[in-house]
Amino acid sequence: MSASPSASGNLDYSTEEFLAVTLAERVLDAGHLVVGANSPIPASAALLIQSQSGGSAEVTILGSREFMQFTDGGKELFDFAAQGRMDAFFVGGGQIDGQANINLVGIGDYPGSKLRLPGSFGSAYLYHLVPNVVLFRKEHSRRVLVPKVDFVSAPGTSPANQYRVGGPRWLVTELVVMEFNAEKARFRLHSIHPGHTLEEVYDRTGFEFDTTEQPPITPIPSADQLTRLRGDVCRALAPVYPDFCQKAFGV
Amino acid sequence: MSASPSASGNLDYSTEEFLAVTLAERVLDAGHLVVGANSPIPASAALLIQSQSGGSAEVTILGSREFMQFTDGGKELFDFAAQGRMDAFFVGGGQIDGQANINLVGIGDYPGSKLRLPGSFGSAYLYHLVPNVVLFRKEHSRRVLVPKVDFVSAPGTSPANQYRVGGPRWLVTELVVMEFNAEKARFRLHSIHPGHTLEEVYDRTGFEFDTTEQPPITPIPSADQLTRLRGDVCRALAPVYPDFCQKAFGV
Amino acid sequence: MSWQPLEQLVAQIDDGARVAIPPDYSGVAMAATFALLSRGVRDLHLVAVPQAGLQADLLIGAGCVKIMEAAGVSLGEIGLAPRFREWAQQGRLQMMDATCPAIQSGLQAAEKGIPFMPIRGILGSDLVALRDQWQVIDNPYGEDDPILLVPAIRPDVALFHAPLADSRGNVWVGVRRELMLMAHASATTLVTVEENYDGDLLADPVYAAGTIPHFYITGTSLAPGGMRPLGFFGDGSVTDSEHLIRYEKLARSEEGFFQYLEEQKIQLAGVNQ
Amino acid sequence: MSWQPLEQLVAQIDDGARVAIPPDYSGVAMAATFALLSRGVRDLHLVAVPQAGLQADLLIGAGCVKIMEAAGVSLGEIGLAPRFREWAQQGRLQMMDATCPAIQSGLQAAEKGIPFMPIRGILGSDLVALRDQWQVIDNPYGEDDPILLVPAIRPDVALFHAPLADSRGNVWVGVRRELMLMAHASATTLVTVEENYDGDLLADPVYAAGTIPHFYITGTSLAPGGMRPLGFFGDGSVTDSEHLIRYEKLARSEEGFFQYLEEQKIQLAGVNQ
Repeated sequence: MSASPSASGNLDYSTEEFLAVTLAERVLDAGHLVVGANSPIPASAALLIQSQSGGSAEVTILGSREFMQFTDGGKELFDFAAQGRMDAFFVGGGQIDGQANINLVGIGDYPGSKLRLPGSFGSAYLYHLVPNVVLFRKEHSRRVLVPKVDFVSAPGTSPANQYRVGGPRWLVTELVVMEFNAEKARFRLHSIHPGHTLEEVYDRTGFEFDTTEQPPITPIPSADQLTRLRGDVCRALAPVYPDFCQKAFGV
Repeated sequence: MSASPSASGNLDYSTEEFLAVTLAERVLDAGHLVVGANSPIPASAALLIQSQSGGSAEVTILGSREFMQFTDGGKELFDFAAQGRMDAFFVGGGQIDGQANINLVGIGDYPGSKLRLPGSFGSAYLYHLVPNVVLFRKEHSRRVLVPKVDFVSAPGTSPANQYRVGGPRWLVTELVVMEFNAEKARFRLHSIHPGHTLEEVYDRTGFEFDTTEQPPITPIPSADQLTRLRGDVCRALAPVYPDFCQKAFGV
Repeated sequence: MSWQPLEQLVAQIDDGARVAIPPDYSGVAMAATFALLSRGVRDLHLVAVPQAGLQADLLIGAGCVKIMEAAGVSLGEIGLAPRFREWAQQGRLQMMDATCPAIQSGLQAAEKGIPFMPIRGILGSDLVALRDQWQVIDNPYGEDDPILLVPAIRPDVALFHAPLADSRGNVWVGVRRELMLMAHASATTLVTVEENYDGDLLADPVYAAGTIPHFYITGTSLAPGGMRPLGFFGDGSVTDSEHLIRYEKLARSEEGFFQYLEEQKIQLAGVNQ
Repeated sequence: MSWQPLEQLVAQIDDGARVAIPPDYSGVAMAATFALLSRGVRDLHLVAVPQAGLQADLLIGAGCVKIMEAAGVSLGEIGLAPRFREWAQQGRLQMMDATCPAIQSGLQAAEKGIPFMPIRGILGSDLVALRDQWQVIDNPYGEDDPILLVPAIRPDVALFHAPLADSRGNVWVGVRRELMLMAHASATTLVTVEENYDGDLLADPVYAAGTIPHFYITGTSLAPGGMRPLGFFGDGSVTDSEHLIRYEKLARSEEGFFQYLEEQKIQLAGVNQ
């Protein structure tokens, strides 16, 4: 994509920049964004929002020194979310299914999994409590996007009587943006990234989803967004992810 | 008592010193003693134990700066007790009854009390969780030591099925030491302070208690105890209670 | 966030607000309290964390308090809190009598976003019957093992005085972490501050350990001496005992209480007497 | 209390002990772990607070671990934890899969001496069915409102590496208060320490704010660099990525894992292979 993005004007941008901007568009109004460890692209998105907000948006990046402003130990992040202070959170998933269930525990039957993954971390909790959870998994394949996850680390929806103030709203991959409809418990294709087709999306998605016949194309980064990414965001992120910054922002 | 204690040898001591020693004898084996705010005599007792232990006994004095070693806020004291780390605690009571129920809330019918007292503070909790709670009320009168308290801030005993790892063990007043028998839910007269009689105790106590016909006399302070009180204890306590130290220890 | 004048700070405390206040040894915002008295705030629900003293007594005596939730109200070694005592005895105050750890646990439940917290002890105290919202259940992890539940306490406002804050609104409280708990549990946190910290409290790992991050703080006002006449852990100052002894004496009567206020040059707006 | 040699420190960890360990970013006692490996400790129940990495993988690979309680085990950006992965896949490890806040709440319940703690979220996760001790009750403060309870987690030992301790055994952990929670919740707390603090950490109000008082601490050993090859919040050092990359590669096979141990000059006592 970085060579000649099909829908671009004169702008040249990297895949990482495109995805960061696409993620950022999902969380425009968030006052406090939290990014998990080892997640440079979501971190870039969060810092882009912070830059666009003139600094008023707060960003917490787990595992970083610079963007970790908690002072009450490991529990604070979760208490903070339960207090309703966390607006947006990015999370991945070894498997994601069409009901937005996510699996971070293992592929195959538990416990003798075919592939044991690290574990659910905070997902089982934050998935219920953060109003805008954005699923981000770069790989778009039938291996990842499955009809039914082998293990539910965190459920996409809950019965009406269960206390739930948050949940998945968006899924962003290297191919698409999907919006999750909790009432229908289904994803709807929101846009396809430049250079890809609906057929390709069907081909590489293991679950059913709603779509129009001609879904929109995901907007490409604006000049302003690229300037911020290569300036503010890169400066902020370089101490945390030096290698990533060089690759993503070319600086 | 300070002029010529009836059972004394050549030792001269103040009432405060006598009571501090008498309290200390109740908590000889405590590894960590906790004293409430505004309680200089129990504080002296705790620091005497610390001095006798060669410094290994820990003393926490609520409301002091010097003897407050907690670092996790107001809740820590209570968590600490529930963890089983607090061995002994001194507590008073507006009323104390023969079942060792204590009342720190008010005299008369709640809420329109005849005399509203400050409140239960931590007593309702610590009374259940600290193995050796020592009741200390200097005034020994039928006004304080009543047949039945008007309000139970904390109960002396609990039904067998209730979780209870602590409770009142001793009552010390200006007149006596009583030991509490939780199974019988009754006090037993342990000793009478020098110069007082069993008749006087009956006369001034509002509840029934067990006793032998000739209860022992409470031992007076030893020379070593007085040296420690006027040395180690006084030095430690002077910053917290300067007026008290001058009065009690004459230094 | 940035510094704001004291009047602006206390203007954020509405009539009827549930306000969490610290004990006398932990940074009481007295200057803010005097400002509240002057404003004539009404119908406060004070939550003492877990006990209160002069601050509560003043607000009660001036008719600002409807509900008093506390494990204890007194002037410490000075004696009973005279206005509290009289109002309580006359039934003019809705008392929510508690015990210290029940208030701490209620705030921790709010901090954790859970509806209740179990707590040991307390059973058999008359407090249990008084407090409708305290429930006894059978411990699901035991057998025939009753245990008390206390509901979350979610104050509208936490109000206290702290030693240091920086211009981002980070507030240093050191070991006085009940202040941090109050901030986590409350919807709004208003802080008067002894001294400006020139720099970022969170950037220094030693100061950071005792700092409430700015995103819990609604407003800060620079108010040196804002705890007087009470003592302060921040500068090691002790309570002005003579002041409190005089207060205790005067405030035994309503007339004396208003004489005290006059002496302190506190003008009450619309006293509800 | 006073300083003790590392061997004496780890000698207090019995076979079968339930040992709480911090995440990789929060002071992992690697030197103590190497000593445990050499001693050939067995049947540990590791409680990751709330996740683990190299430390757990080494202990698992050497056959020291019977039960693994964690919200996640991985080498972070380096990749999956290879020995954990293989042992889990082969069913050789009793897994107690959790989610981060459930472990924090379990430790807080132990800290508070209560049998359980309610926690929001999690319902609908397959974790709930896996964990016998997790119970769903109807919120007594709601209506038709199911809520999860998790039982207290009371480790026998908390083991970690801290930046500073003084000769009384006070341990400074700064903002890394999960270490303080571990100490409060555990019967025994063993700490390797980067540097001696000359003085009393509790006497300085700024240091005190980040200090675990000595009466929670069972033993301290001076072990500069005792977190290597992991990074450390105390001195700002970062993980030796090359070391971990090599480990990850070698430890994909059992043979490679033992080759790694040999390279690190770790002699295993009585390997249970």
